[in-house]
Amino acid sequence: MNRTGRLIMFGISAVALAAVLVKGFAGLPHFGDYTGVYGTVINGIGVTERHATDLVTALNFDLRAFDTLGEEFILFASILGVVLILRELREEREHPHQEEAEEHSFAGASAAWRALALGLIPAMIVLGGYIVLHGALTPGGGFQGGVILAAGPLAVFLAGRYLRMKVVAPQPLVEAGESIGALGYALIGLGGLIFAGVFFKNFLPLGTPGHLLSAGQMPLASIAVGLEVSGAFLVGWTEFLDQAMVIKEQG
Amino acid sequence: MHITALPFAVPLMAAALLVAVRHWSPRLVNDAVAAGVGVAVVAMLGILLARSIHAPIAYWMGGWRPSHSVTIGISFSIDPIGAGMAAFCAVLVTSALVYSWRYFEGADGLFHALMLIFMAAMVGFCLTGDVFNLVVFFELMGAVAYALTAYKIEERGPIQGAINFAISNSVGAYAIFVGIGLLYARTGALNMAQIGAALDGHHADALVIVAMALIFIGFLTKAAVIPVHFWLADAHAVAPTPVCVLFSGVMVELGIYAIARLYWTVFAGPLAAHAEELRAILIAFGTATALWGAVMCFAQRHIKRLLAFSTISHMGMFLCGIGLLSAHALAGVAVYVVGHGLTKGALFMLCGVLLHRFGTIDEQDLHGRGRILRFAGVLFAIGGLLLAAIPAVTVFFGKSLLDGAALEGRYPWLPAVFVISSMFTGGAVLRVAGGVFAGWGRPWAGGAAEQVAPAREEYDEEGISRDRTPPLMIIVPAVLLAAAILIGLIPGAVPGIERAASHFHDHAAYVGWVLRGGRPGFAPAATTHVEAYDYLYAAGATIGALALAGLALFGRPLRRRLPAMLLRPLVAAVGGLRELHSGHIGDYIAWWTAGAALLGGSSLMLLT
Amino acid sequence: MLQIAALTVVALGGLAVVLTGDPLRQTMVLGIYGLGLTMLFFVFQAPDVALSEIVISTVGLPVMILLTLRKVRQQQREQARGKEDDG
Amino acid sequence: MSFLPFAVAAWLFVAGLYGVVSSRNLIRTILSLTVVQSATYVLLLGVGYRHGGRAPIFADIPQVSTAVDPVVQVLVLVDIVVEATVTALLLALAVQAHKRFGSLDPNDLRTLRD
Repeated sequence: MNRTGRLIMFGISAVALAAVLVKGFAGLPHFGDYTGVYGTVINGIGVTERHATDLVTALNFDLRAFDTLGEEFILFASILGVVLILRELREEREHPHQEEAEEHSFAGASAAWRALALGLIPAMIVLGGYIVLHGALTPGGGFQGGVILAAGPLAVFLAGRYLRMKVVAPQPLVEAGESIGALGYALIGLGGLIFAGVFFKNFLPLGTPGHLLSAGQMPLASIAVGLEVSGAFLVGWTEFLDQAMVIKEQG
Repeated sequence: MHITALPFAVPLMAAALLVAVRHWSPRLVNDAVAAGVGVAVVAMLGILLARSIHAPIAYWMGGWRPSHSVTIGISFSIDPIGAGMAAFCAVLVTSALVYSWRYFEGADGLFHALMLIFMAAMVGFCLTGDVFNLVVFFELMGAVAYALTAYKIEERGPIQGAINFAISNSVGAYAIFVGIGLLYARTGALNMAQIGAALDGHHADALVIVAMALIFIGFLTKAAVIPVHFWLADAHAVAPTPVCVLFSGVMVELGIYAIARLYWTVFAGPLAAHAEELRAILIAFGTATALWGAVMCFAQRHIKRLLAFSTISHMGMFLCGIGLLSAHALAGVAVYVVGHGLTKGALFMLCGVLLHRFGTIDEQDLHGRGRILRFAGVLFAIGGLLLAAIPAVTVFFGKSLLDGAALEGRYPWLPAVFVISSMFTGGAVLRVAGGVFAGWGRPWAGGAAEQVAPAREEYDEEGISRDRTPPLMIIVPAVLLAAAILIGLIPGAVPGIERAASHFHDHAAYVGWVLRGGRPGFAPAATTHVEAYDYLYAAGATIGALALAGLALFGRPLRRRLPAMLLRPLVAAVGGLRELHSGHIGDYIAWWTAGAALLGGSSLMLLT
Repeated sequence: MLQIAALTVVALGGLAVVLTGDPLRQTMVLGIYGLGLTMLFFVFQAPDVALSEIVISTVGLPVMILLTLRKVRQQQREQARGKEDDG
Repeated sequence: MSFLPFAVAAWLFVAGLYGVVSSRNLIRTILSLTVVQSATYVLLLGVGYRHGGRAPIFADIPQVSTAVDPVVQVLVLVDIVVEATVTALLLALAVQAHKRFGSLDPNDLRTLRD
């Protein structure tokens, strides 16, 4: 179909789909008067049974931990897909133009900019670590903290030294870290099966709510997911950086 | 120590391990680990299947049992149909891994890890009892499938096929997310049994119907039903052969399985009053798909695309079977899915042999060159006959159950649709067998000229010696075809599936054994026997298929004498139909919106 | 009141993302749209979700999109240079 | 006000689809796909909201105070991860598409057609 035919057909069916959606949404309870029962039950037992104060992370890592296992492996498989799709072929050579990649200068990349970027790195590592570790207590968790942790080495690239970033986060090591994180999370589930009889059942002491080492397996799961997510995003970014900065088509 | 969660967890952990050591592990280790894990999963699922036949298993993850009838955790609700489907997925993945033992440049471990994650996703999809978990595995399957489709990045086709596949299925997944949001708002539950129990008392209002329409259009996108099927032919034509085996063999069928599971656990209660209208809607979509797929199948010259359209046609038949909303039809679909999956998997593997030996999959290029692969040719012809449902084969038993259920369900014309689509799809495969492997008649001049380019492998990655086909690439399809023939003949198999289907069909018992546990009281299942007219339909389909193949190969003089007045509108119609498959992702999503609006609108109008 | 404001910002932001023509400008608009979504999640009392949305839509995706655009522009320059040599 | 979030969700869903259908550049298609997905966030969070409810974090507030539904937030969290990963995969495909086809316009992706 040519473009106009496509837009006409889409126009008609979009209006019809919008009407169907609105008719369906009309049956929803009014915004704000939540009649659900699942949420209230969770709010009730979350702190008492698992000593976790951030119930979203409690749900994420313990009550519905099986969803998170699927979610982690969606991230893991997608990053494997990115590596598979952007892998180099025989006709492409990775020849970093030593001078270009080393000191590529952004518009206005001055020494001040580089100092600021390098200054950011420790702050990001500490913030990411905090969010990962305090997943079960305050908002945040393995995933959010993991991305911030991955942003640390990325700041090295912002500071203008891409090749130095590859030293800080070498590809095979990061990839191994990512898969160990994913494996770690699955092993927590297996640990539940071995020690507590049921897959993903909590087998660690609960500790007192509000303390760092509380809520049983949640801190451990948070660390595993944080490791995997930071590894995954680093691998993903490095793949795209390789394509943009380094790989040149031979032909 | 319950092994219920292991068939899902073990492949994931093996995949993570494979990637962790992929830079240092030799090729043979990857192959051995992947195939070993596959066999282990098949064994575990066999045990689960045996246990679930004895009594269905409700396994609550994390030990979170439902407390005062509110489900907190996620459950694996395993009944014989679910466990059987999961075992079937594992068998196909293992056979695909064994088939690609040395044939495949494994991209150092990535391919094997993705295949293991693919198996885990499909096994989880079949066993889970939680509707959100279903979508998570739907996305996991999707993510792995997009990456595997674009495996041969040095050619143009795989990139376009993967993009169309990814965008179409993602939009479908978002529709399911919206549907789940609506169901959660109404029932406050995510477990299928609890949603069903909450909806049972009430009449289906607009919200439930729109939620059903959105969830069904999402799964119909995965099951490649008209008008959201366009992505399938592109993805199948370019994916590497072991991956095609899984796409056509079982991944597409999981869409139909999900619709059946959701209807009988969630929507059977509220929609009981309007079952008749829902039956009409589903059968309308199914018949259109069966006929559209069959006609397109016969008009292809790219053999993998031909098999892809044959899968679409069979998806239409399966949807008609589910649409009949009866236990017998469900049993027929279950048997038919097993027979079709094995046959289609074997046919794709034989395509892999052709592609590996000659570097092209275009029917006209290969005309007569397949003679040296005599055994593969015989297998291909057997596959074609199996698709045409010759009597006393698994596919035949499935079709006879379907025909019986169609007559019961006051749809007497439905068996005719089944016969036509089997005739066309079987005929097309037999035409390829005759033309390519035996060199009969003239090369098939049909099909679009633009199709030749993607059929030829532009870039020879492996560069390994192409004059000898590794033996495994012939043995595995032979084993699959033998299984496709024998499963129907095993005495206890088909009646067992019928009993399992009637248990699957029983809504109240499902809610009972999932939420409250304990042994369900199932109604006794009446098993049918094959009637005379089943043989009639099967014979008709087979003879028709052979006639069509003969007409295509030898019928050039006969075609010239046909009155031009009859032939021109037919050719124009097929041409117009083919024009719609434009490969442009904007078209596909426009058709998707039209399909969603059509299903939503018709359900709203008919079911309230 | 705050919810109405956040919802209108998100609705207009979505339209702006869809209507912007040039991919580079669209990436910027997507970043702003991500901020709008973060505000909406914050107003809907969902801090975890707001945190992950802001992390993804300001750091996660734009890095990849901008690098893709840079690679695409590089290839266009090479193709143009390739045509000049042949032409 | 009681229907606005759901109206915005339907609006984003259809606007995103328009972006996908009408785009002439693969990257615009991918970004419009994220708009379609954000419709599910708005709907899910709108469903789980409770008037006067607080965030389900009981670090500092007593546990009995009314809180918003945490389950919906977990669903949106998983949704956001899915969006990030599928977009990364599609961007990688877009890079390869430009390398193989020389352009990002879906009209030029013409190898597979019937």
